[in-house]
Amino acid sequence: MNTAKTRKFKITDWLLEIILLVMIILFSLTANNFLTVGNLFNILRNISFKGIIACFMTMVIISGEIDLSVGSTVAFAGVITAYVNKMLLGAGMGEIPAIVIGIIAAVALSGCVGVLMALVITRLRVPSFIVTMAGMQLLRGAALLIANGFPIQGYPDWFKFLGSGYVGPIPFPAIIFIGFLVITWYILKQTPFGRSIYAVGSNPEAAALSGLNVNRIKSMVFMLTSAAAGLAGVMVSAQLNSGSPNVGTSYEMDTIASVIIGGASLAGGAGTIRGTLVGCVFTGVLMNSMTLLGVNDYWQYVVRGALIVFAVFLNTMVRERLKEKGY
Amino acid sequence: MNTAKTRKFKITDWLLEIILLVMIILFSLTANNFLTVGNLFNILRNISFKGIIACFMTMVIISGEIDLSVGSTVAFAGVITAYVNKMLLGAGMGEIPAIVIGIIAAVALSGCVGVLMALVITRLRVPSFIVTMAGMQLLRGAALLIANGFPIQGYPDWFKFLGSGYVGPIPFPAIIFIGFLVITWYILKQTPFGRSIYAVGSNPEAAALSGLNVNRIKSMVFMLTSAAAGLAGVMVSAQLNSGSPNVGTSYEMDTIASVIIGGASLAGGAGTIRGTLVGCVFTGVLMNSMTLLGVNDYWQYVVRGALIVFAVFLNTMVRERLKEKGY
Amino acid sequence: GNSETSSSGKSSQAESSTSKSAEKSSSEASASSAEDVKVILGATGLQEDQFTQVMINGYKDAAAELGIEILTSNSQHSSETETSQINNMLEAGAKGIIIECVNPDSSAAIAETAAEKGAAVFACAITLNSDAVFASGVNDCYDLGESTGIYAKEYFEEHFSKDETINVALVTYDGQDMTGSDARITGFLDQLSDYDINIVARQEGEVADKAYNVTTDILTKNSDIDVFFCASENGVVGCVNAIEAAGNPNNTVVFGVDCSEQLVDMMKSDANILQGTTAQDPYTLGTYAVKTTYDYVVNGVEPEEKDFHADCILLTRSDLDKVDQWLADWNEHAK
Amino acid sequence: MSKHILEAKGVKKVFPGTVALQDVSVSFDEGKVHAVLGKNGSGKSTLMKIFSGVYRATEGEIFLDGKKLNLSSAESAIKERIVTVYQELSVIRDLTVAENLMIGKLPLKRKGRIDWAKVNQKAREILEYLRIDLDIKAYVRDLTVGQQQLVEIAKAMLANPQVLILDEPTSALSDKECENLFRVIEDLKKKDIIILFISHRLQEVFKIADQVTVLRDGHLVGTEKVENLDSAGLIQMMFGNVVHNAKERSWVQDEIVLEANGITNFKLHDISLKLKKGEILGIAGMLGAGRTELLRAIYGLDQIDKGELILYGKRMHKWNPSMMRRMKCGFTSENRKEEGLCQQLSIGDNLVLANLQEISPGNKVSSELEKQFIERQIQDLEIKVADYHLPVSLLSGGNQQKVVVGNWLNTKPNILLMDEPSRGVDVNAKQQIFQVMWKAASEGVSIIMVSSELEELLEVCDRILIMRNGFLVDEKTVSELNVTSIYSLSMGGAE
Ligand SMILES: Nc1ncnc2c1ncn2[C@@H]1O[C@H](COP(=O)(O)OP(=O)(O)OP(=O)(O)O)[C@@H](O)[C@H]1O
Ligand SMILES: Nc1ncnc2c1ncn2[C@@H]1O[C@H](COP(=O)(O)OP(=O)(O)OP(=O)(O)O)[C@@H](O)[C@H]1O
Ligand SMILES: [Mg+2]
Ligand SMILES: [Mg+2]
Repeated sequence: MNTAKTRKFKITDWLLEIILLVMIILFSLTANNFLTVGNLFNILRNISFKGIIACFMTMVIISGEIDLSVGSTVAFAGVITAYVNKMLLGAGMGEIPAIVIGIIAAVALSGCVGVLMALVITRLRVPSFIVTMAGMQLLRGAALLIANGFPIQGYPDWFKFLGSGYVGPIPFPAIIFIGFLVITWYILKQTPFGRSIYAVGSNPEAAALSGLNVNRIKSMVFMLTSAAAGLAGVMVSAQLNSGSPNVGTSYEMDTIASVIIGGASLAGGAGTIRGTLVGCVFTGVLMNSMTLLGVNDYWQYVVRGALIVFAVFLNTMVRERLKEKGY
Repeated sequence: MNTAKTRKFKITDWLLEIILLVMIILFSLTANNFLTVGNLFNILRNISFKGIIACFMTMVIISGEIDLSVGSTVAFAGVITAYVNKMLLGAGMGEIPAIVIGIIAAVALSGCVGVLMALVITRLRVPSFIVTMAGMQLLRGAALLIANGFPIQGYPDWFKFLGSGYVGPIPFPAIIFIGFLVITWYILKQTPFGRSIYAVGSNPEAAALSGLNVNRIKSMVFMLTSAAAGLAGVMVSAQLNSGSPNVGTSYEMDTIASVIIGGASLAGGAGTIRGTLVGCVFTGVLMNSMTLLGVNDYWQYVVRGALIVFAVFLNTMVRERLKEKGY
Repeated sequence: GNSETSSSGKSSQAESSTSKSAEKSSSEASASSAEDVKVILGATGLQEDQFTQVMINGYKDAAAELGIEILTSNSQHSSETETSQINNMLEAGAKGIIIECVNPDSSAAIAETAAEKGAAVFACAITLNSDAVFASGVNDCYDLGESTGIYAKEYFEEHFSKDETINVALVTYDGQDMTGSDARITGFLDQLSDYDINIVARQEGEVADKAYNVTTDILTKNSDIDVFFCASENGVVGCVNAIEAAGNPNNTVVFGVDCSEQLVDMMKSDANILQGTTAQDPYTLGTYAVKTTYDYVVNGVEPEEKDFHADCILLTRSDLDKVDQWLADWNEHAK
Repeated sequence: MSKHILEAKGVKKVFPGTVALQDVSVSFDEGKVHAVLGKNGSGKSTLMKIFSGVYRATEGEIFLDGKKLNLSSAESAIKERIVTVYQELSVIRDLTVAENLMIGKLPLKRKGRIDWAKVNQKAREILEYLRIDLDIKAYVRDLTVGQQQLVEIAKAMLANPQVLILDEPTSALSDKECENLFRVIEDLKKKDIIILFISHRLQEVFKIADQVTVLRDGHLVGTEKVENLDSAGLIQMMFGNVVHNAKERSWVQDEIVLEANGITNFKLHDISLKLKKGEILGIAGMLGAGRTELLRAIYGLDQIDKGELILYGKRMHKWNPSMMRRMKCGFTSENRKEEGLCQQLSIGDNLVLANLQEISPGNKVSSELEKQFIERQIQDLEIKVADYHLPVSLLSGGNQQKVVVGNWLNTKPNILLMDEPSRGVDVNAKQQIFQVMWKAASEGVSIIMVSSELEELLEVCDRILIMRNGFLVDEKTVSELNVTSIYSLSMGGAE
């Protein structure tokens, strides 16, 4: 796990990346403007919000759980930011403190919801599928109630930067995404906490017997994930210049899919940030190039579905075959 | 398992049913018209389509897999039925043969898709989450393409009966649902195939070592589930009097939730038809009474989410407590 | 001044139609007499967006005024959910059902079921192709597209010549509701037939965040897009923000359908991207629906207009007063 | 009629990175018990799995009665009536005992319906025949490891085998059950069945086997009649040379590090014990006596209804495993598959599972330290690994057991609770583990050890407690005991 660097290059270790590369080359040849710096950064920007969440979803899935609430958390956090901001502005507070407090409130509240869900999952032993599905409903309901169904306005103009600004040629959300990739990679590979997530997901009994506090580890993971989804929500609302209760639908499925394309298993114990990154890029490239190729919406469904299975198939099956042959 | 009859009544065995009963009593007291024969049959009718699918989803989940494609299969099958029917009518065929062929085509094609997905899952060893998610996309795309986005019409009038007819006071779909409950209950409890599903989900390696053909069993389960979803799709399209490519969204999540509320585990090996029935009724009653009580939409989300967690919590936690005390 | 005539004109029209029919009070379809039984109406809306919310506010205000109970629910673009919910309402004793239908054709079956069970069915906001409907009050999707299209034509006359090719991209909600989405687009494009329109992309953006991504992709594909047409408010929000974030090198402009506070801000913005949109008047539709249904059910009054078409409210950068007026009305009804 | 015979000719099996078997040609005939022996990782289980259709030989062929077998799955082997009890438990936890016994061949009534009466009757019969006392309607998940092992054995018997392969069937059994098993094996021998038997308990081999076949590092060393061998000769065949160090002395000090008073729960009745510093305390008892439950209760894994625990003189409140871990107390589970190891994770990861804090100064995992910890155990316990980055699931059973023990030795504990620490470990490795235990004791570590092998308890421990049916019935020093006296004490008979 920690020592890939010391070993030789193995084609089976890089299969998913190779598949992705082949796909990118194919699209470069067929889709106009695909292989431009602008478009590549564009893809990166498009995947950033889901990517941020996917980093933490990787942890959730490694720990053997699932989190369906992230999409609603995105909407919830956006609404909270906008609501708090508007309220504080209304109370005469300055632009900057109002929005900063809004962001903090949104991320903190999201994190708290994560902890609450984790408590129900670990203490009351309700399956995470049910708890986070309920969380999904609750948070969506809360967002709609707070916003009364309407997007909340009132951001200062510069706030957009968080969602759609650029630093040089690089989109700001992409920078955050890359930051989170590094952080979560570090956590999972280099810290005892990260290592325990694998153990907890692989065999909770063995982990508990080894003195790991399974409940605390799972709670941490859910809290971090919800907080990250909250942050993504803040950024989405900055991008759209309003806190809308309707955004974030399908985020849960999309992020879980990216994580699993990246080689994680819903059974827990397996998964890497590198894989998740590839999974995110894979889906991002697919979406982007379908549009660039002008593929009909309906065909997009079909092509996307087929390509995802195909890629995962290549990755699992071919890897095994190659391994047997000693590559 | 086979001998519940010989054992005494245990409160822990009936906890979920008791929770449901308490809920029904509460709603009877608060919601006008809740406890009328008409409304109870209405609830039964409302849950029938998803219920039919949930019976088979129970098998999928017991076998340790997941099927996200059922919602799209519902749309796909409806569109196929309507399309084939329209085509054959256009070619001068009689009303009855046209529609019968349409139904057969729809159910058979859905079953084939199930088999295909199962092949990819078992032979190519791609996780079912990914395969069926891709299936979901593919089938939705296919439905939209065939129908070109618009509902296909042209059913004879009597065909509605399949979706919204009544036999005496009992809705026709409810009869089919009850039929499927009995059949799947029988399969799971009384046939070697059913017991093998538990074995395969509980410990696939051990099942294989015991001489079970794990791949064949899983393929059967996926095929049956897809075919059942296809049949439900035919009935939904009869109910709507057209084959619409937009129906069936969220069926996958709703059915999985019912199955899990009923006590099944996503890890495989556990689950019962009785539990699934309770899960279906539970969600059906919740939806119905929210409307009857005139609860605001946004609050509905919140209440529904909270109640589901609460019920599952009671069921798992209280059961354990009671069991410890020897009930 | 224009705005006042359009929005208040219509509501007065609605009011007059109900009051007139109340006077007539012939009772042919009457199902019950008013006083002793509490009248319940049921209404289904499509989703949790602002449009439905304002329409529900219309329902509720009208119901409160009439002293009746109204049950509302949300079908989330799902025909079966709609069917279940209407069945629930019928069981709850609703004497009238107001449907903002998921689909004009596939919602017909449940409308007929409701009618068979003795409820009066009113199609609100979206036409429902069924004889079971006793009356409807809609903003026709084609009309909405047409209204924006007419303004777009004016804009084109100023900015483009007839022999130049104009690149147009469409942001739709085809997957959610092809019928409505397509009608809006056709309504829009039909007005521009004099021009050499080149459709460079047609992509789904039914939610704002997706519309944003789709727009950036489309802009990458063709940097020389002149015009975006977005078939819904969500599409406009995502699209305009994306164009603005990209710096809008080609001075692309956007036309839309539906309106909201955010779209008003966009029309006022110096970025000069959103040119015009056509607002509907869901509040008027909502009150009209409840009052008409009540009159029909309780007083047996046939509506004067079987197919009431609410006015399309064209809102553009060139008439910001009207925009402000609209927003004021909107905010009043939004609470 | 000629004798039934099972043969392997030139069998080679290559796993990525390992050659598990090399040019193995051997034949087993009917009416005999063939013991297959060799140290951990020598390829015994691999050879058995080739016979039972789980693996395909990379090279070479297998024959039954001269007919070439082309086995593609366990199913196909079962069709040839080659039936296997695998080393790693493969019961189905979510089914009942009766269903486990008959899954894959459930008898039918008309209409494809299971004939439950017949199922139950057959299950009862076979359990009676094997003298196993189990509720056939109990769920297997509620059984102890030993009971699960019995279910597997019964299941194999029910399959009407032509070839019966038993891969360490006794490793989780205590003497009484072993006796029963041997009695049945003697019975089967008369029925022209080919029986293959793997065990690391040499006394069993001498008791039951007629012929031994020895593997070493994937090569066939040879086949020999049991009469022609003594224990030294056998060990010579398996290992070459073995150093057998007897325990030199006892390191018990006066200080009491652990004291349990009146521990009572669903299984245990008022158990009290004291553990001294440097002491190795053995617990003996029959299957189901509650030994595992006692260790679990002390370690905070099972709830207790009454009783107290005092560690280093401090009374514990609501203790749990992570607290115990912080108090430098360790626990090795008897069930390595379910509780001991994270199967997907690498060997290395499993060796530092309980040590994540120690290898992470400043909360960052130091790969340097990690490597040290891992390599020390691999060396001390002679774990046979090609590369410790490989998943632990690829190790042979005995080597997995060493990883379980190594994980805890790495924590430098003060107290170790060891449940069947030598389960499935070969004679040589057992010595290594004992050496390590003694060394630890000499450094002041206290150990409670549960073992079903009485000789082993006598060899390793200072003092032995005897449990019966959830009660602590006796306590003796090693010098007061011998194998027969422990046996009769745990059975409840007089000495
Ligand atoms: N699936 C596998 N993949 C890779 N290597 C394997 C696999 N199975 C076994 N091995 C290796 O093959 C060798 C032989 O293992 P095997 O399980 O046959 O040993 P064994 O003689 O049964 O040992 P024990 O007495 O410990 O059970 C070991 O080095 C083991 O690590
Ligand atoms: N969680 C539980 N709930 C109820 N009964 C249990 C539970 N776990 C074990 N038992 C029962 O307790 C009894 C004692 O099992 P225990 O594991 O203590 O035996 P043991 O002496 O350790 O034997 P083994 O050699 O099998 O490990 C068994 O009959 C088992 O069925
Ligand atoms: Mg072995
Ligand atoms: Mg034990």
